[in-house]
Amino acid sequence: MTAEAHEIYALLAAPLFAVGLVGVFACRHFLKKIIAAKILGASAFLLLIALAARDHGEGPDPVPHAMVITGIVVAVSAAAFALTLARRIWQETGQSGFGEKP
Amino acid sequence: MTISEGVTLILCLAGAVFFLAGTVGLLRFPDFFSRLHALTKADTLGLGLIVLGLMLQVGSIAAALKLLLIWVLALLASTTVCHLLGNYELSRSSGGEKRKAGS
Amino acid sequence: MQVFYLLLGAFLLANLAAALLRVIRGPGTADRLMTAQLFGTTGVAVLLLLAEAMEAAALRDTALVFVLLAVLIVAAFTRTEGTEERRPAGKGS
Amino acid sequence: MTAAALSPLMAAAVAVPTAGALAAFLLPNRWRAAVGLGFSVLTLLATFALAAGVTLHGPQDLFLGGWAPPLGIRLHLDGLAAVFLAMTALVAIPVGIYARTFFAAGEGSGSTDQTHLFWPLWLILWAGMNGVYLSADLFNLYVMIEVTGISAVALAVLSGKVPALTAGLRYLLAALVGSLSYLMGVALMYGTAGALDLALVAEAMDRQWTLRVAMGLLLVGLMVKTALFPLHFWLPAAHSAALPPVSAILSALVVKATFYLILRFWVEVFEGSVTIAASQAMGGLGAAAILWGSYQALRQERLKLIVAHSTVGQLGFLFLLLPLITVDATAAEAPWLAWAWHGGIYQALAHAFAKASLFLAVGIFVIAVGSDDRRASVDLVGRLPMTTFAFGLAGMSLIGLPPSGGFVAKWMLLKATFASGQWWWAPVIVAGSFLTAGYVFGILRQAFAPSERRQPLRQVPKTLEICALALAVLAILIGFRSEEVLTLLDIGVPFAEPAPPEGSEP
Amino acid sequence: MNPVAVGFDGLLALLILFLAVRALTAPGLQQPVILFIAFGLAMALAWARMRAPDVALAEAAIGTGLLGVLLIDSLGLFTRSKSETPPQPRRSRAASILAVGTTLLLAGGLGFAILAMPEAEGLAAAAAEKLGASGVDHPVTAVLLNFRSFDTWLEIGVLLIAMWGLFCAGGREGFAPRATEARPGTVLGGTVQSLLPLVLLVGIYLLWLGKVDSGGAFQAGVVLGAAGILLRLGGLGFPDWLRPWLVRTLLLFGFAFMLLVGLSALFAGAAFLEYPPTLAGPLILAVELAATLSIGFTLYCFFTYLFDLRIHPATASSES
Repeated sequence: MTAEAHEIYALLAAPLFAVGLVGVFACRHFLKKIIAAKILGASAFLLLIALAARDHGEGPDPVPHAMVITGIVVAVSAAAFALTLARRIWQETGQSGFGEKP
Repeated sequence: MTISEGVTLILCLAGAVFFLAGTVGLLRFPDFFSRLHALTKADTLGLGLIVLGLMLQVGSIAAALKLLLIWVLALLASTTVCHLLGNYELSRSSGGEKRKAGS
Repeated sequence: MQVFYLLLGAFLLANLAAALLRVIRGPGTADRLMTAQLFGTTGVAVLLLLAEAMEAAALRDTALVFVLLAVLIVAAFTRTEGTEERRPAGKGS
Repeated sequence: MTAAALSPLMAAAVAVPTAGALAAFLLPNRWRAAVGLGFSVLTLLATFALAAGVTLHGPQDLFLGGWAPPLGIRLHLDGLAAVFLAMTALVAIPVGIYARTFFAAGEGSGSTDQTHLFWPLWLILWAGMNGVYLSADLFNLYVMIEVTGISAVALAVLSGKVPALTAGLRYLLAALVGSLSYLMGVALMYGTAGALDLALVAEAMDRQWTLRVAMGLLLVGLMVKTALFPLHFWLPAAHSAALPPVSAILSALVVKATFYLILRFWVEVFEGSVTIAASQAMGGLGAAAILWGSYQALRQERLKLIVAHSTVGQLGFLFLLLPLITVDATAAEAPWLAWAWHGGIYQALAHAFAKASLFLAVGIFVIAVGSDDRRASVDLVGRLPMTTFAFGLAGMSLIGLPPSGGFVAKWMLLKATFASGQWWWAPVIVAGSFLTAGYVFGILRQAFAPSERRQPLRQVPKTLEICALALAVLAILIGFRSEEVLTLLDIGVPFAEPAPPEGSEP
Repeated sequence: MNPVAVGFDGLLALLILFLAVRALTAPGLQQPVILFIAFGLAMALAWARMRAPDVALAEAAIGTGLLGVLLIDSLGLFTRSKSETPPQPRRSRAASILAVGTTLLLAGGLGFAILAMPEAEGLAAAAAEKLGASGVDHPVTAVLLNFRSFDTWLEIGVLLIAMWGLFCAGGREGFAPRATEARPGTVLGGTVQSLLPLVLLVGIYLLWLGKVDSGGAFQAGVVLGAAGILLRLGGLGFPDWLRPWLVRTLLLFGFAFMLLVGLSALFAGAAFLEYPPTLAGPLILAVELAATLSIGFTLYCFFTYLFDLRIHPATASSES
C-alpha cells in the first residue's frame, strides 16, 4: 500500500461527510434523507479505515476495522428502522417528507 | 515475463475488451432488450476471461477452483437477472399495450 | 504484473463510470437496474484483480459474497414491482 | 462491602437491565410488566450499592474482558457517575409502576399490541444510559449512544399513531446525525491520539487544529442529542407525541445522558484545550435555550407541548455551567467552581424528578379530561387533588422556588455567576424562572378555577397519581438533603468544594 | 510511490464522491436508490484497497445485499401505492446556494483537519502483541470477539433493539401469517434452489474462516440472512413452524448467549466477558455460532417484516 492511497481516502471522508450532513437536512424525501444519513456514516467509516491503513510496520490496525464492522451493523439497523417508519408514514398519510400536506 | 504471464495478460486484456463492448452496447443500443442482451452476455464473458487469466497465476488449486466457482455463480446470477429483467420489461410493455388497447 | 492488474482495474472503473450515464439517462427502472448488474460484475472483476495485485487472497471471498448476493437486488425489484403490476392487468383481460 | 465487589456491580449496572429486557421479551405479554418491574428493582439495588461503594472506596475502574486500555474497554465509576446512575434508578421505579398501571388499564394501546414492547425497550434503554454513565472509552460510548438513541426512538413511536411516527422519524434522523457527527470526532481523535480510552486521549490533547475540529464535531453531535438550542427542533414533537410514561423517560433522563457526556468530556478530556470564548458561546446557547424554550412553552395550547417545550428551556440552564467552570489557570482555586458544578448538576437532578412528575401528571389530566387542550383542564383541584398537588410541587421545583431542588440549583448557579464576575448570566436565570412561573401558574390557575360547565372526569387509577406525586416529592426532597448528594458528587471529580466555605450556605 | 495506484485510487475516490452527490441530487427516487447501491459497491472496493477485507465483506453483504434489497423494496412502495408523489416545489436559488456553500465550507474545514492530523501509532502493535492470548489467529476477530467484545455484544443488541423498533413502527409485534403465493417452476425459483445450498455453504465457510482470516460471525450471518431473503423472494413465506416464541428466542439468542458467557465469567471471579485463556478459542467459536444465527435471522426478519407490512398494513388507527 502506498502512502498516498490512504491519504486520498482519508481526504475523501471530508466531502462525503459534508454531502451527507447537508443532504440529511436539505433533501425532502424520507428515502433520500436516509440515504444521506448512510453516506454520512460511510464518511466516518472511511476515515477510520484510512487511519488504520497508516502502516507502522505491524500491518493494518485491526481496531478500526472492528469498529467499522460494528458501525456498519449499527448503521444498517438504524436504516432499517428509519425505513419502516418512513414506509408506515407513507402508507398511513401519503406523506413522503416532513411538513407535507397529506 | 514468463509464458503464463503472457497468456494471462492477453486473456485479461480480452476480458477488458468485452467489458468495454458491453458498456458501449449499454450506451449505444436503441432499445432495452438489445441493451440487455449485449450487456449480460458481454460482461459475463469478460469476467470469464479475466477469471481464466487469473487462474493461471494463483498459487493453489483451491484458489483456482474458488475463482471458477465465482465465475459459475456469476453466470447463474447473470442468467437469472437477464431473465427476470426481460420478463419484467416484457410484461410491463405488453401490459401497457393491453391497457392501451382496452382504452 | 502488479501494475498491469491495477491498470486493468482502473480501466474497468472508468468503464463503470461511463456506464453510469445509463443510470442517469434511464429511461426505465429496468435499464437502471441493468446497470447495477453491470456494476456487480465489474466490481467482482476489479476485486479479483485487486486480490492479485495486492496479494490479498481474502478479497476473493469478498468477490464470492458479492456474486452470491448479486441476484438479490434484481429479484427484489421484479418481485415487488412485477407482481403488483401484473395483477390488475390480469384481472382486466 | 469490599472494593473488589464493585467491579461485578459495575458490569451489573448494564447487564442486569439488559437481562431484564431479554427476559421480558422472551416471556408472554402478561408476564412482561412483572418481570420488568422485578429487574428494575434489582437494577435500583445495584446502582445504590455502587453509590454506597464509591462513597466508601472512592473511584473504581473495571477492565472489561480483562483487557486493560489501550486495547480493552474501561468502565469508570466516580461520584458524578454514581449520582446520574442513582438519578436514573430513582426516576425509573415510579415511572415503571405508573407504566404498569397505565398499560394494564388499557391506555395508549388502542387496537395494537406492540405496547407490550415497552418493557424490553425501556430496560435496554436504561442499560444503555447506565453504560453511558460508566464507560470511559470513546468508541464504546458511541455504541452506548446508539443503544440509547434507537431504543428511545422506538419507545417514542410505541403508540403507533401517525403523529408519533412522524415525530419519531425526525427524532431518529436527528439522533443519527448526532451520533455520526460524534463518530467522526472519534475518528479524528483516534487518528491524532492513537487511543480510545478517555484518560489516554486526554493526555494527548493540545490546542492542535485537528483536535479542535474533532472536539467541535463531538460536541455538536452530543448537542443535537441533548437538544440544545438551536438544535432542539426534534424534541417538542417527539416528547409530546409519546405516551406519558415514555415522555417522562425521554424528557427526564435520555437527554441528560448526552449532557452528562458533554460535561465529562469538557472537564476531563477537553480541559486544557477549551477556550473561554468557546465556553461563553456554549453558555450563550444555553441562555438562548432558556429564553426561547420557556417563551415557546408559554405560547403552547396543548399541555404536553407546554411541558415538552419547557424541557428545551430547562436544558438551557445546564449549559450555563460550562462558562462558569472554564476559567484561566490563575483562578483555578476559585470557590465558585464548586458552586457552579454543584448547581449545574443539581439542575439536572431537580429537572429529572420534576419533569418526570409533570409528564406523568399531565398524562393523568389527559386521561381524566379526555383532551390535551390546556383550556379543557379546568377545575381539577377538587377532583384530582393529588395530581394537582404533584403538578404544583414539581412546578415549584421547576421554577426554582425554595425549598426545592430547583431552588438549590438556581441559587448556586446565581452565586457562581456573581462570584465569577460573569454577572450577565444572572438576568437570564431570573428571566427563565419568571417565564417558567408563567406557564406553570397558567396551568395551575386553570386547575384551580371553578367552572360551571365542568365535564365529568374519567376515573383514574390511584396508583398513577401516587407515582406522579412521589416524583414531585423527590424533586422537593433533594432540596433538603443537598449535603448528602453533594458529598457523593464530589468523589473523584475535579470540582470538589475546596475549603469549608466561609459564611455561605447552600 | 506508484502513479498507477494513485490513479486507481484517485479514480475510485472521484467515483465515490460523484455517486454520493448524484444519489442525493438526482430527481425522483429510482436514480438515488440505484446510485446508492453502486455507492456501496464502490465503497467495498475502497475497503479492499485499504487492506480491510473484513470490512469489504461486510460492505458487500450490506451495500449490495441487505440494505439494497430494503431500499429497492421501499422504492417500489413509494413510487407506486396511493397517488403519485405530488410535484415538489422547486427549491429556491438561495437555498441551493446555501446548501452548496455549507457543503464546501464543511468539507474544507474537515479536510484541513484531516490534512493537519499528526501520525499517531494506533493500536496495531498492542493488538499484535496480545494476539497469542486471544484464542484466535486473525487480529480483527480477536478485537471483535475478545479485546473489545463488549462493543460487539452491544452491536448484536442494537440489531435486536432495531427489530423491536420495527415492531413499534410497524404497529404490530410479530409476523403476518403466511402471505405469499408459491410460484414454482419459475427461473427465480430454480436459481433459489440451486443457490441455496451454496449460500449456506459459503456462510459456514465464512464463519469458520473468521478464526484464521477475514470473515466471521457478522459476514456469515449476513450471508445466511440473504439465504432467507432469497427464499422469501422465491415465494416461500414466513414459515408456519416458526411459532412466536421460537421467533423471539432466535432473535435474542446471540445477544443472550453472550450475556450468559459474560455473566458466568463474573461468577467465576473474572471480569465481565473475560474468557479463561485455555477456553478462549472454543468459547469464541460458540459465541460466533450463536451470533451468526441471530444476526442472520434478524436480518431476514428485517426484510420479511417490511415485506409483509406492504401486503398486510398495520391495523393501528391513524388519528392525527
